[in-house]
Amino acid sequence: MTLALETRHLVKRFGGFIATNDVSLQIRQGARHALIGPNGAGKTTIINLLTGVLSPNSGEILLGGEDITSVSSYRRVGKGLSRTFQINQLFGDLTPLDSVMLAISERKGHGRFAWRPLSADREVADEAASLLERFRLVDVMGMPTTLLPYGKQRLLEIALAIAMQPKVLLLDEPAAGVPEEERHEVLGIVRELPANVTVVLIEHDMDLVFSFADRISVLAAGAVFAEGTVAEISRDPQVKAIYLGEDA
Amino acid sequence: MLTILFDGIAYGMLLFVLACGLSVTLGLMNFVNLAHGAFAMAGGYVTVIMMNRYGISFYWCLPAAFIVTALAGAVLERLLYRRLYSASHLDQVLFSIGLVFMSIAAIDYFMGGQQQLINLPPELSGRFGFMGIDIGRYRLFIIVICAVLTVALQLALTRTRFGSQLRAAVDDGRVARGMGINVSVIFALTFALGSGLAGLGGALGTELLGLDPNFPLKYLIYFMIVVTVGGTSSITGPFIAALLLGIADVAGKYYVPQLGAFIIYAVMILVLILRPHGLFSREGGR
Amino acid sequence: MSGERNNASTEAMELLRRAGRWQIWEFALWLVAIAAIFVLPSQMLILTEIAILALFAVSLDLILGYAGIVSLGHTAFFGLGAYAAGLFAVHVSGEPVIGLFAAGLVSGLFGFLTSFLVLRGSDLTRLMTTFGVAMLLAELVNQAAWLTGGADGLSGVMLNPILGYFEFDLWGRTGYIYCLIVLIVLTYVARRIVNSPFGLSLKAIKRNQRRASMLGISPTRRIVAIYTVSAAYAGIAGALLTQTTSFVSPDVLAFHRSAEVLLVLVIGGVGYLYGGVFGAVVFSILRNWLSVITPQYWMFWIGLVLIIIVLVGRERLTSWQTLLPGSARKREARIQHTMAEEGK
Amino acid sequence: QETVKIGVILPMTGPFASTGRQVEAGARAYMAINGDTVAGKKIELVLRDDAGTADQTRRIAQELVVNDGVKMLVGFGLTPLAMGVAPVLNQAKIPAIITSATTSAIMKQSPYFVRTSMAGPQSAVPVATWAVQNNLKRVVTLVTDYGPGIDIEKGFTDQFKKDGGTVVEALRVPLQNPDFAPFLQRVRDAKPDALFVFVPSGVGAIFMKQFVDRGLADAGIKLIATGDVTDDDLLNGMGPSAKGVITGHFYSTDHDSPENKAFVAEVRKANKNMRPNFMSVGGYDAMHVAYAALEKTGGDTDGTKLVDAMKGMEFVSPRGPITIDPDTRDIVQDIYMREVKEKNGELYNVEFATYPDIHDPNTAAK
Amino acid sequence: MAELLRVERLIAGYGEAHVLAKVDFTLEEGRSLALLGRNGAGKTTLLNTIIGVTTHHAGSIHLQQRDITRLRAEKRAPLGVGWVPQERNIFRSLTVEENLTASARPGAWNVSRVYQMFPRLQERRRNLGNQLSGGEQQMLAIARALMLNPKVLLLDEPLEGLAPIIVDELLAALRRIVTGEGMSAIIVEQKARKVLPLTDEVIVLERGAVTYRNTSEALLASPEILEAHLSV
Ligand SMILES: Nc1ncnc2c1ncn2[C@@H]1O[C@H](COP(=O)(O)OP(=O)(O)OP(=O)(O)O)[C@@H](O)[C@H]1O
Ligand SMILES: Nc1ncnc2c1ncn2[C@@H]1O[C@H](COP(=O)(O)OP(=O)(O)OP(=O)(O)O)[C@@H](O)[C@H]1O
Ligand SMILES: CC(C)C[C@H](N)C(=O)O
Ligand SMILES: [Mg+2]
Ligand SMILES: [Mg+2]
Repeated sequence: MTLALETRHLVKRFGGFIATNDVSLQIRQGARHALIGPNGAGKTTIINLLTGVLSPNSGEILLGGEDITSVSSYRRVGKGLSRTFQINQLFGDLTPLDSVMLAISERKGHGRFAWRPLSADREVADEAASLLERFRLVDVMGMPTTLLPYGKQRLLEIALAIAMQPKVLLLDEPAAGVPEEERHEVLGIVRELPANVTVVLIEHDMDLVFSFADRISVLAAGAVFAEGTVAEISRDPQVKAIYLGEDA
Repeated sequence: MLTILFDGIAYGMLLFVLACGLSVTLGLMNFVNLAHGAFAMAGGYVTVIMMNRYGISFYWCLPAAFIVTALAGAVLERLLYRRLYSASHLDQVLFSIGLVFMSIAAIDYFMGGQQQLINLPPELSGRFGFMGIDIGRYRLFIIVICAVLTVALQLALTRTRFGSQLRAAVDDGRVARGMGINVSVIFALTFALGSGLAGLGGALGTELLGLDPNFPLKYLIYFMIVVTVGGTSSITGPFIAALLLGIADVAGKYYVPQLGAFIIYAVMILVLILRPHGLFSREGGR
Repeated sequence: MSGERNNASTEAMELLRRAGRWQIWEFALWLVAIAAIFVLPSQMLILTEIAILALFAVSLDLILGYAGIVSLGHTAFFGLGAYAAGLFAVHVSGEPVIGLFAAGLVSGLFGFLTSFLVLRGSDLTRLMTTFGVAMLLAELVNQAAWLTGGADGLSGVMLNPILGYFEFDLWGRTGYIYCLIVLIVLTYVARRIVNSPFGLSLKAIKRNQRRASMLGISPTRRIVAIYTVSAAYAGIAGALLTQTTSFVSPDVLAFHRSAEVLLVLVIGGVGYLYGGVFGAVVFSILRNWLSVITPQYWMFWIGLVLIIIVLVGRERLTSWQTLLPGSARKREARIQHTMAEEGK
Repeated sequence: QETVKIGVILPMTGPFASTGRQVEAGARAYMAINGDTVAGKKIELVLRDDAGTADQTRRIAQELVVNDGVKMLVGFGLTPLAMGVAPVLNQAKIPAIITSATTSAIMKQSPYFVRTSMAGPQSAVPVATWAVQNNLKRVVTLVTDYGPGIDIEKGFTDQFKKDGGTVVEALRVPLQNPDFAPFLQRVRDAKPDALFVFVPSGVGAIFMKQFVDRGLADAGIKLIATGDVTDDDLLNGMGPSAKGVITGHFYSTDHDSPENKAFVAEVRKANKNMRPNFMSVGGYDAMHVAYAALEKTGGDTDGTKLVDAMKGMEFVSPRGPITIDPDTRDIVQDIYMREVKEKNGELYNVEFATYPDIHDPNTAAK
Repeated sequence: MAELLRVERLIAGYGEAHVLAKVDFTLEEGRSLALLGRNGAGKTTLLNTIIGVTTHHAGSIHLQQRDITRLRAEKRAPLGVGWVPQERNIFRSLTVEENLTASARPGAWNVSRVYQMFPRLQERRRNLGNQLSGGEQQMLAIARALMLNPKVLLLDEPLEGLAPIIVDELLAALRRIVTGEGMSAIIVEQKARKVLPLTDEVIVLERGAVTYRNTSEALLASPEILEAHLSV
């Protein structure tokens, strides 16, 4: 089993508060791994550590076996790590088309081209168009992003991460704000990614988690609380007590 | 040696007294009010007119300068400034520079272009020795006023509900309104306070800096340096920054006069390299 | 289905092409500028000044309008270029075009070296660090009197005819043509840059740096790159000033120039390159006109105009563009209109 | 009747606006007193503001010459502004009369420059001589760190050393400097007999206050200065602390002569009772030089002829007798030592000694 | 039962753009309303218009018979409107506690009561607003609205980002508040099935207009209608 992503004894403190407490995760290549846990358990913090938005106080992060703990965040992207943000991080008044064009041309390393017009890149444009189509954004692709309804912005957020064709994709509550009917569709697109792409999903919608994930880690108070298959976790009384409640 | 320290502190406090109004409008309200100096100048001219034309005591001029400029600030806020809270910083720059230009020309027209000078009451001029330090009376006066102002403002803005409503209004005015916070009244009051402080600063600064129509542009940069180095999320930040800059500048000019002009800028750049958001920035604040 | 895909990508191509397409008013602008050579022979000097200021503002727009970096010290590069061109003419060669390149190189290098100062921090921080750099440079020039002539300025700048053929004349005709050509060429280059993938990445960095790095963009490198280019542009503008006035004094580094170029750019509007050009035209003509009418109080009227511009809304003043066919703004307007229609 | 236009380029706005205002007042006073016609020509002033920016000065000069057809230029508030125009003058061959800028170097830039203000060090030289004569042998100098300041420092120091004095320390203050505390403290620590000062006029008033406030006078340090520090325009506002300050300069509002009385009265009348200062008289005399030159050429406005006419000109100005040196085209004038005294409830620089026919020491030496 | 909120022929939007097209509905005291509709249907816009932060074009809004259509936003909250914005909009430079108290009004809900409801907030009460996790921000936004002690709560997707166990608790608490304390609520939610059991009535928006209105029970009982109105 090859590990796509691994953390070893990861610790992150904010002042006196320990947000990530000695977390060691192992996520194998091609996994559909879910990260769940109560609010404030430290899920987003882990994603931020993985992508280099935050740097850990101690511990290591390995991507495909390579230590990337002190690699800057944009380089991690180059190594195949991509993510969405829990709270949309989009480009204000740029259009969805521009945003997607940007992601694709950066992936292809065209971002350094300062002389070639954007419109000369037929290939990139084709790919952008088909991606926008998959996310039902074609009709709004020329509008400033800020004017889109929240749900559409959410879709664009995910589309950008996928445009990077990552080896490891980290999704932080991708479905929040996406209408119920489209949620499965969105995760459908994610599921259709090639089998060797690793996906880590944070989500509070248990229907989605259970239908999507093959393995689940439960986080509580910064530490790994439980780990197992969907069946194991969904039956675990302790997980029910702190997180799932009676419904599940 | 200690005299230099004292002078440095006094100079720092002079900078602070001029800048603290700006740390209210720019720092707390997040409005790039480059016309701050115009309000300070107004305070200065109020003092000059009261003292030189009507012979009123300097001590009455200080509250008068505060009140007159605060009122002027309130009026301008109602008429003009409030339309620009949601505008971009660049528009605010354009607008407030426009005001500066107008104020310069208007003062030139009404008061003439020459330096205006005032003569302080005798108990504030001169100096006395204290434990071997040579203390200028007026400088001490400024230091005391600054200390009092800083404590009062800091408490008012962090410990009161008004303070948190103000910060809420600045963070997100639309939602603050939705929460029933009367954003426009809060802004008007705060703006008046900032303008009043500017006026007070102008009144206090006239003696040491002189006063001419070009005042708002001449000292603009000093206000900005203090606020930037201090950070925009508190009053104590600019206070400490002003102290630091004042001492560094005076000591630098005293010990290495050849480098006189470089010091204040070099200190500023250094601080900003080390702490890009100023000396005191609440993490996560603006 | 494949037909639809084709539709989407054709539409996308169309949108992309439109964004970079030359507009009629762009041609018109340059035609007017060229026609001025023949129509307004007595106004060459002010036009020269406008062209230089416009280039300076375009250079600021590259960092402010595209990468979102505000600067209150952009004149550091302008002034450095001015001095570089002056010293080059005094000590190396009086050939203007080579001097121009030299000045651009020197300023660009200095921009590269100081770019790390603008990488972090808020707008205010950047405003003040750039300002500080300019002030330090100004002081340095003042102190290094043996090289720069100190506060008296650098005199004795003699220039050869441009490329050996065109001599600078008292009427300023050669000077204007020279500056205009440089302006047109450099604006064209800037236009290419901002419409490229690189330019797009700058726009993204300006709007959301954190997200941009999550798309694998190194904000640092991109900012350093554009800052360097912008500095070189400013340096060339400064060199033009030296070459057309054959004199440099420390006020090329003075604060008011940084402030003025910022004003000019903001008046014209940031982020579309021509803002600097329009701003320069409007501001210079206005100031010149007012200061002839009332030499002592023109500032009052300029101030009033600035306030009115802000209050009325620059958008409304520049909305004439929507009247022209095929412009980007018109498209936006149309989209908003359609949205409104759908809402009903 | 033919009109001769004279372009007046001054900083009317910005930090040096008061220079512009004074020079303009002086020039207009001359025309008010002497009428606007000379040699059958009507004189018209075209006033333009350069805001103290060199490239503006140059552009305006060029435009005035090319578009407005002015025959002479007058003004130039600051050294670099004058420097910037030199190439225009050389190309257009028209005279420019400098009313304010003071450095020595300007005059060499163009044979069309003529100066009616002063060469900076002129007033410093007699101050040095006077100081030694009055037993002020150890002196600290303090000047503003820019061209004119450095010229004056040099002029003073050269003469002072020659006369046997010692300069204990030479301080230079940045142009933008709100607080003199550290410099004054240094002066205090050096314990000289006297402090020699040059700062531009507006700053001078603030300097004076801080000097007194720091108790330097009480510590036995005498203040000697060029007249910029006790600028007539501002002197009254400085209050009693200015009393007793000794300065050397070429003009005082208080100068006792009929020419001056008429001049002062005219300026006061036309400008809300403003006192003319040394800049004003520069403007006044510039107009005199222009009128006299036209008179001499019989109305011929050829630039070279005009300049030639100006060379060697001698006349009595409100400040006293002056000459335009035919070689350097610079002014040669008397420098007065003055003391600030109260007269009729107002403060004046009262002249008490005259040093006649002072040349610019920096150029005269060569 | 007394009428609390009445919206009549409301047209509103952003700037010149119209988003709402003649929306009508009434809400009675102590009742709750589910507001459903697809992406971009105008749900958020409707809530924002009631709170007063959009551009009003035509129509009217009455709160307890009082016309508040032209009232400025800051005057509406004191009359009893509490708002949980879709994007939470926590005041970032205020601490959790300051967020709660800055706009609070006296009433049944106070700091200790909301802390009881969301113990997590008490633990983080000295944290700045923008240093909270997504779910914590959501809790804070709800708590902040409760601290206004409003007559009607406008909740824009309040369940988003909350842990399942918290969602259950919150829904239970909302039911208690609405039935027990007479506070009314309008809830926007993507997952209709979650909120319908809690609410009394439901309206569905489509392109800014009301296309369906019924009791929640009725809608729950007829899944095919739900399907028709909400699926893509
Ligand atoms: N910059 C910071 N300073 C202090 N505390 C912080 C900071 N950032 C996050 N925290 C705290 O760390 C904890 C973990 O936050 P994180 O965002 O990782 O939670 P989460 O598991 O993603 O929760 P949710 O499901 O609500 O999104 C929270 O309690 C939060 O308040
Ligand atoms: N600030 C704005 N300016 C202009 N139009 C806007 C703005 N915000 C939203 N819109 C438009 O208003 C319409 C309705 O948006 P609204 O946010 O009310 O929908 P919603 O029903 O809340 O959607 P969601 O389920 O995605 O939250 C959309 O077409 C959107 O594009
Ligand atoms: C008016 C004065 C300040 C002018 C100054 N002496 C100069 O020559 O630059
Ligand atoms: Mg989270
Ligand atoms: Mg919504």
